[in-house]
Amino acid sequence: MAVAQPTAGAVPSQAPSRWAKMWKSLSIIFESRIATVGMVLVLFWVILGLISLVWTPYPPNASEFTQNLPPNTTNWLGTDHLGRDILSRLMVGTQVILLKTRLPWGGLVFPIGVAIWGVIGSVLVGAFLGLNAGYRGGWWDQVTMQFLDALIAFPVIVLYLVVIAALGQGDLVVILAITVTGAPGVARLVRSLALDIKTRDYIRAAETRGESPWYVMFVEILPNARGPLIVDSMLRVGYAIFAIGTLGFLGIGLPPPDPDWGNMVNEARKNIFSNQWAVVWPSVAIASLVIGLNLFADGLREELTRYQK
Amino acid sequence: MARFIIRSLVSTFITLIIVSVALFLLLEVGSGDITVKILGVFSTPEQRASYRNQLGLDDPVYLRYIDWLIGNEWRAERQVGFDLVTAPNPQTGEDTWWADVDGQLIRWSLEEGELMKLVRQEDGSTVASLADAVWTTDEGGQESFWGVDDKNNAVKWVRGEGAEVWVLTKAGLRKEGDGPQDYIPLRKGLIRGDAGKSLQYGRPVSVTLWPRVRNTLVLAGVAFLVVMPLALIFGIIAGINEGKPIDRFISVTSLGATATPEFVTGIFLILIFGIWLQWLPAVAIFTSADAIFENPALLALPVLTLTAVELGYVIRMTRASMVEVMGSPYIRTAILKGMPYWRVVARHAVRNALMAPITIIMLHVNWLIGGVVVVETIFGYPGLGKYIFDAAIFGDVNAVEAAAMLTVIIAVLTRILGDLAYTFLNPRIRYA
Amino acid sequence: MTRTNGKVPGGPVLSVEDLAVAYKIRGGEIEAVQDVTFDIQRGEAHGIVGESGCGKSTVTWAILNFLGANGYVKRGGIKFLGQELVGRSGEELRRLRGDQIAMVYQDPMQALNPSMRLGDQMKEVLTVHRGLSDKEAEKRCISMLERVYMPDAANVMHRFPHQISGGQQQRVVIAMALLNNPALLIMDEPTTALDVTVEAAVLDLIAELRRDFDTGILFISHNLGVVARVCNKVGVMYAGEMVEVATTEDIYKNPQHPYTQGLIRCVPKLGSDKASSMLYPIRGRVPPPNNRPPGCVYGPRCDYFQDRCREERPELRKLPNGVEVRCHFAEKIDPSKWQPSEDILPPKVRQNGDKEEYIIEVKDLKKYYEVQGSSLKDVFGMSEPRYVKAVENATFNVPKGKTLGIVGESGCGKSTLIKTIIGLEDSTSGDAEFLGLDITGDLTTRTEQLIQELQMVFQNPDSTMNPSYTVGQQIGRPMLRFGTVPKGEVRNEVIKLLNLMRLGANYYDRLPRQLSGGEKQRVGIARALASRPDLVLCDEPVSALDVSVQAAVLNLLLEVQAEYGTTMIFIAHDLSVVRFFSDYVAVMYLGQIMEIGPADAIYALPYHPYTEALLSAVPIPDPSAKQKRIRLEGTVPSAISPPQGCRFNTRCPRRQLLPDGGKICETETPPWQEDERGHRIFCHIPRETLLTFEPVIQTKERAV
Amino acid sequence: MLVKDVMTRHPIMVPPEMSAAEAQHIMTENLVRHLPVVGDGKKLVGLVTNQCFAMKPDTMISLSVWEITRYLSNLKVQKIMLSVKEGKVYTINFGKTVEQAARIMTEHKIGCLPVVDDDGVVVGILSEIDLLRSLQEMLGLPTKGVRVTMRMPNKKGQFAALTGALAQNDLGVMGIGSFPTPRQPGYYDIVVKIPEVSIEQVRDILSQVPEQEIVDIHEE
Repeated sequence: MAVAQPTAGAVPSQAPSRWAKMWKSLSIIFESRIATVGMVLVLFWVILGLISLVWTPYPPNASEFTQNLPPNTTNWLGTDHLGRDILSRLMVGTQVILLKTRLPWGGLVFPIGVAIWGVIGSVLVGAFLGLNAGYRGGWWDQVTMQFLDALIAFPVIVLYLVVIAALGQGDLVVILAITVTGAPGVARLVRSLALDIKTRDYIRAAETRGESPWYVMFVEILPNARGPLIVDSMLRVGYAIFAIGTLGFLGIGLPPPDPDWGNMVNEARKNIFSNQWAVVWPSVAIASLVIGLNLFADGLREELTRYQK
Repeated sequence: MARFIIRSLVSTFITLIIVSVALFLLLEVGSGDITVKILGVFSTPEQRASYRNQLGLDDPVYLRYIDWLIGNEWRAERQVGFDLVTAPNPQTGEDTWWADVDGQLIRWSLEEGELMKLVRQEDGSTVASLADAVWTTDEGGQESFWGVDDKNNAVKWVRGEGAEVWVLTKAGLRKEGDGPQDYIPLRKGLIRGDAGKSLQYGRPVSVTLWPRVRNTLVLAGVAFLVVMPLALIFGIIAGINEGKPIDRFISVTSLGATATPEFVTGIFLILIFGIWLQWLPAVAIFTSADAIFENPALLALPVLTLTAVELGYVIRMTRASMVEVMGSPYIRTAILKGMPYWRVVARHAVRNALMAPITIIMLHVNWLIGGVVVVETIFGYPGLGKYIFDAAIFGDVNAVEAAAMLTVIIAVLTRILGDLAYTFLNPRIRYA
Repeated sequence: MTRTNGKVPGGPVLSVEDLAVAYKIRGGEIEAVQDVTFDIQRGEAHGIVGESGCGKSTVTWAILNFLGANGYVKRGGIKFLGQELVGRSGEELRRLRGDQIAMVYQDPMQALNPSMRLGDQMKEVLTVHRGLSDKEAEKRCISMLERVYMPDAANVMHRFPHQISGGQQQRVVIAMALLNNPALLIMDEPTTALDVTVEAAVLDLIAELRRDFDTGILFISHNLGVVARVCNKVGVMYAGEMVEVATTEDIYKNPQHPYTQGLIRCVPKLGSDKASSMLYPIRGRVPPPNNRPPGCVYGPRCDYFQDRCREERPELRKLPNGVEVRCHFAEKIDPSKWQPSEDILPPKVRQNGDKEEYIIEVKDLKKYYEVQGSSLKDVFGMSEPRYVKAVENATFNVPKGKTLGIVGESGCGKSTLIKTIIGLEDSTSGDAEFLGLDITGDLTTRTEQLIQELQMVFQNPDSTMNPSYTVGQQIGRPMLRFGTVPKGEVRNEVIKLLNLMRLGANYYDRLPRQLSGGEKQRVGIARALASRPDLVLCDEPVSALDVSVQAAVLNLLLEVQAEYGTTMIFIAHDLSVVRFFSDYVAVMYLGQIMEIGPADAIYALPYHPYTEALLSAVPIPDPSAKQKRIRLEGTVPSAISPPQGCRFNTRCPRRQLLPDGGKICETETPPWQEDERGHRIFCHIPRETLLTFEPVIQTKERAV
Repeated sequence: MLVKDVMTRHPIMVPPEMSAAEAQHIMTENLVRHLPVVGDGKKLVGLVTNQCFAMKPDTMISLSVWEITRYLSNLKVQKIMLSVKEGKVYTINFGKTVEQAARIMTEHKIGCLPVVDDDGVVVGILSEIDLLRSLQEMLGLPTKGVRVTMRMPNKKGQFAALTGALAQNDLGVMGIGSFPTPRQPGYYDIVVKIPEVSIEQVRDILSQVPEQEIVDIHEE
């Protein structure tokens, strides 16, 4: 193979445009029916949430209607026990989860929802711990893993309860709770990936160049862990929504005034004999969003591993 | 193998220590002044201070942690000078503390400046008499006496200087004279089964906790028994039919089941079986802690809810593992050796395929406990989960600590079980 | 009982005719194998050689009808003992598999069930197919294990796969395959995962069993030497087609197809060196199955390419001399008149003067690792610390601009040695100096300057490059880091290096996944050269590459050395490659250098007994060569408690030459026997005695 | 010479469920005249020979042309084979001698013997052809040399005299056979194949052997 010039046509000579590249990497999603269904479910709620930022059928917190109405032409999904429009409340409920975070200082609002910030937090913390444990090994590994083991030993809900009992309710507290509960899992994942990647020759090459451990960890290892990490993060957003819903249902989730799906279920549950619709809709909302994210992540993972083969 | 097990045990031990410290700090220190919770927001600072003294909250944190974990009668014994022992209260059966003076169980009380000696009789009653001259004099000339009072504290009385203390009785706070100067609230510590008094119920945590634990074990046990065989069977079926319609169906269904929060599943089950079909009671009323034994039908919906969530999870684990094993070279070898398909699956694949799920399932137990909290709350089931939740909401520090520690211990023990099972199943470790 | 090639009563054991196997993929299908035809007679070993991805394994899976969910036999037939296999029911096939057709796999560790005892895995072949009782099956298995020379056979039955060595695992797999006396044995690279001395023993065993059982063997391998040793007929596959089928003699002595000729020119002969001979790589690369050229698949890489080759696909046809070949012009091609085409430039080999200036000097270097035991005592740290003595008293010097080759089997410490030199590990004791600077410490103790001067080329092309960054970024990184090149000129400099590696500037923005194995390895070399090092350590840089690519990369390394005067330390397990590439060679065994000296001295008398055994184990791609047969007994001892005295004494076949059966070897460390050229042998046997041995390999051209 | 050295290993075998037509096809295509029929684990259950395909005349007469076709296409190997159960197949163990095998074959006038191991598993087949090939090899056929037949009285020491004469002249033997001289009792003919030597040389040497005569000598 002394002539390495590739034969014409074997490799496209001009680089494809950025959009074409992006489209190509996105198209992998549509290869999987499962991932497509998942994405549609998620997008449905994201769009609904975006719409609710500018418009809802009725104000979400106003008791303007007869109580416990079944679905009808004015209130498409019916009303709750206080006569509020369920559709409007559902729509606004998306915001806190996916689109905005309310800061405790003077009603400030920050973009991107609690669930996503929580996952970002746990990925940051987890990746840091996992990389150090996996790459450095030895004492770093022992101590980190011991600490994480202890954290994992806590039942998640107990951890939430403890954090919330100690710090009170609030969007930031929920983010913190999600971070704390999610970080050990991310750290374990990143550690195992790092343990694998660090045996590769290109890591040896970086070491023989005398690169610092931080460079090796964050520049050489981390980018190669991104595939599984992205899939895992997607699953984690699902679990975070799951957890927020559960906390809301237990009455210790996101604080008012914005409607919270879990809390909606909890309140409607008390009137379950008179009005089943009010309990069905928010339940369906949470389940569909979480399932959507799971399907999406699952399909994506399947396609990614098939791609590797 | 010995190395592996010992490692796992040592690691577990360290884990438990870390957890207990973290839990203690978070709750005792993080949740602020618990006397406010007990005495109410209208109590005066003076009352709270007195009460803090009685609870021993003024001690340094490390001392309180040790008291909480392993008890403190050894510390009190040094002051009192006698062995301190417990004996049951004939009425309630709860343990009470006594000083063992030459075989006699004795407590003391200070009444109008005079130290009285209360000697415990065989039947549990006490006979009061004037105590002997036991005051000791320190350098400052102050005469004091360390003894056990009738509220299970080791206390220090100072002669002639009865302190004014606020005592919490059923009727409320009452001011008493002749009180002790210093308190060591006697306890055996968590590892000896004494988690202190529940602030919510006023009774020892251990007494209120055990029936709840039992109920939860029944719930989780039944769910476990239902889940495991079903999940393994479905997981294996899906795994050996990878990509076929039956696999798609099992996979997507189980994904849906795990991804749906327990409270949603629970609500739907109530709607379907309780309200629309009316086969089962929609809202279970547990009249007593023993209700589940009297009416097992009450168990159906909680078990079903837990099962739905766990089933999906275990199926997915088993399936993934099975798929991996079925694609491995040694399965290829077995097939190309001409082994019948069922034999390949049963003898070659299943054992290897179960190794991974068993450890993961065991790690998953604390997730299960999370589910238990929700399920018990939905159905009002008197179990450990609801206990923790109620205690956390009330701020019942002792109860939360004990219950949380218990869940952690359960989680950790199951993990060790998982490790052992893995060690047993995997000859590479067993014969390393 | 020799039989002619005509129709034999009873017919062939296996007859594959015009086989085409296709895999369904998204939006179509790929024909992995096209029109493959060959026969295997009773007791015949039929080899199939070819580079990776040419469809060798697919043929075996097709025979066993184990093509996975998306593969199927598209055309043609496979007859086993006269009966068609394609289209048989699953149950019929199951009865044949393991009974009349058995298989041996590449990686025995993977092929055995890790959680079942070896005995159970063997016995079920008999209990299922024959319905034997467990006891009877056990007896048969033990005798079969003894038949394949498994030490302590009865005991092995109760062990798990991980408890025996790789060579023993392969013996178990072979024994398992032979239990039912199959008519056909398929072996897919059965010795590729094994060390050369173990490989030699397993190949001996295969040859012996073939004679005794009269079993037809289909032997798949990429290694021409291995095939030459085992097979009497060979088929050469290229891009899914059988391009030549002939007797082993004919294939090696008189190859007809240009591809076969090219393959043979790619492989260094044992004993040839870079000064006296050359390797000629085949240009281009194997086309992927979905992008095969029309006409002759080999056309684009062929030196005799003509218009007819583009238009008309050649058929496999039989020449008068009995060789079957798929080439239009087979009769007209005379390999002896072959001239390398102009684009294959022979590398310049620099002949340095006699000025011997050492760039690196190592003396008594030791590397021990502490190990943790598994007993209770160890867990609590109460027992004596134990050490793996990975490298023991390594002493050598490398002159500037020269190459030191290090050979040895896996676990001999050669990798540890270069890891210590480059600073990935620190050394336990001893001296090591690079240009007068101390290099006994690890990288953290070294200056930037020093780090820059020592660089490394790695083994595995798939992991040598970071998949997340482009070629340009990765080659440019050392330049930026060491500041050897001003920032603005990095791109130009990288492109210069790429050109030196015979890669175009358009490779700058490519990602590793767009490159072939050989290209990745070149980029790896370019990256190592980017900081302008004086010493490059090469850790098996070509062992994972196909032979045609291997030749190109070796030539490239030679060229680099000529261009920059770089000194190299070159590790490999392939003795021919090391001989070809190195000026000096060190032979290592169990952490100890056994013999070191100028390359030609190592491969000629006198040998160290271990070198002698190694050389006699090397598979040579020349069926007419006579090779002395020396096989080592037992397995390599643990490096935790290596044998006292000479580390090789437990397995040394020449010990008996010493008085007292070599008692001295167990008690005293051997002396270094050195001659005037610096050839040192670490052995008690006097040099004079060693000189009296016969040469290991005798070919018509030269004796080694 | 044992059966296992002479037999053809890994013979083509067929299952009893195979159709007779396919079996016949296999036999013609692979030029074999006998097919061992095996069940699970290569256990012998029967033998198919060419005669098995010959239809009994009365069966043939009773069927119309169309029925014959159907009859034949449905015919299974197990229907036509010689069955082991019915004792119609003679077999031989692989450890027996060639003479024993030849004896069974001549005694029963059969052309082939399936060779089985101790469990009745088929390990090979022994046909007339195999025996004839072994005869060739016994007499050293494929190699070139001088083939000489010596007639000697049936007395002790005669064979030693022959081999001694050869050994003295540094000649080796690569094929040997002996049989009683036909129509001349008390004498034996011994055939010896000697490589790398000329006829004259052999004649010179062997004519010196007392009491023996060269019956036939030629180069092969």
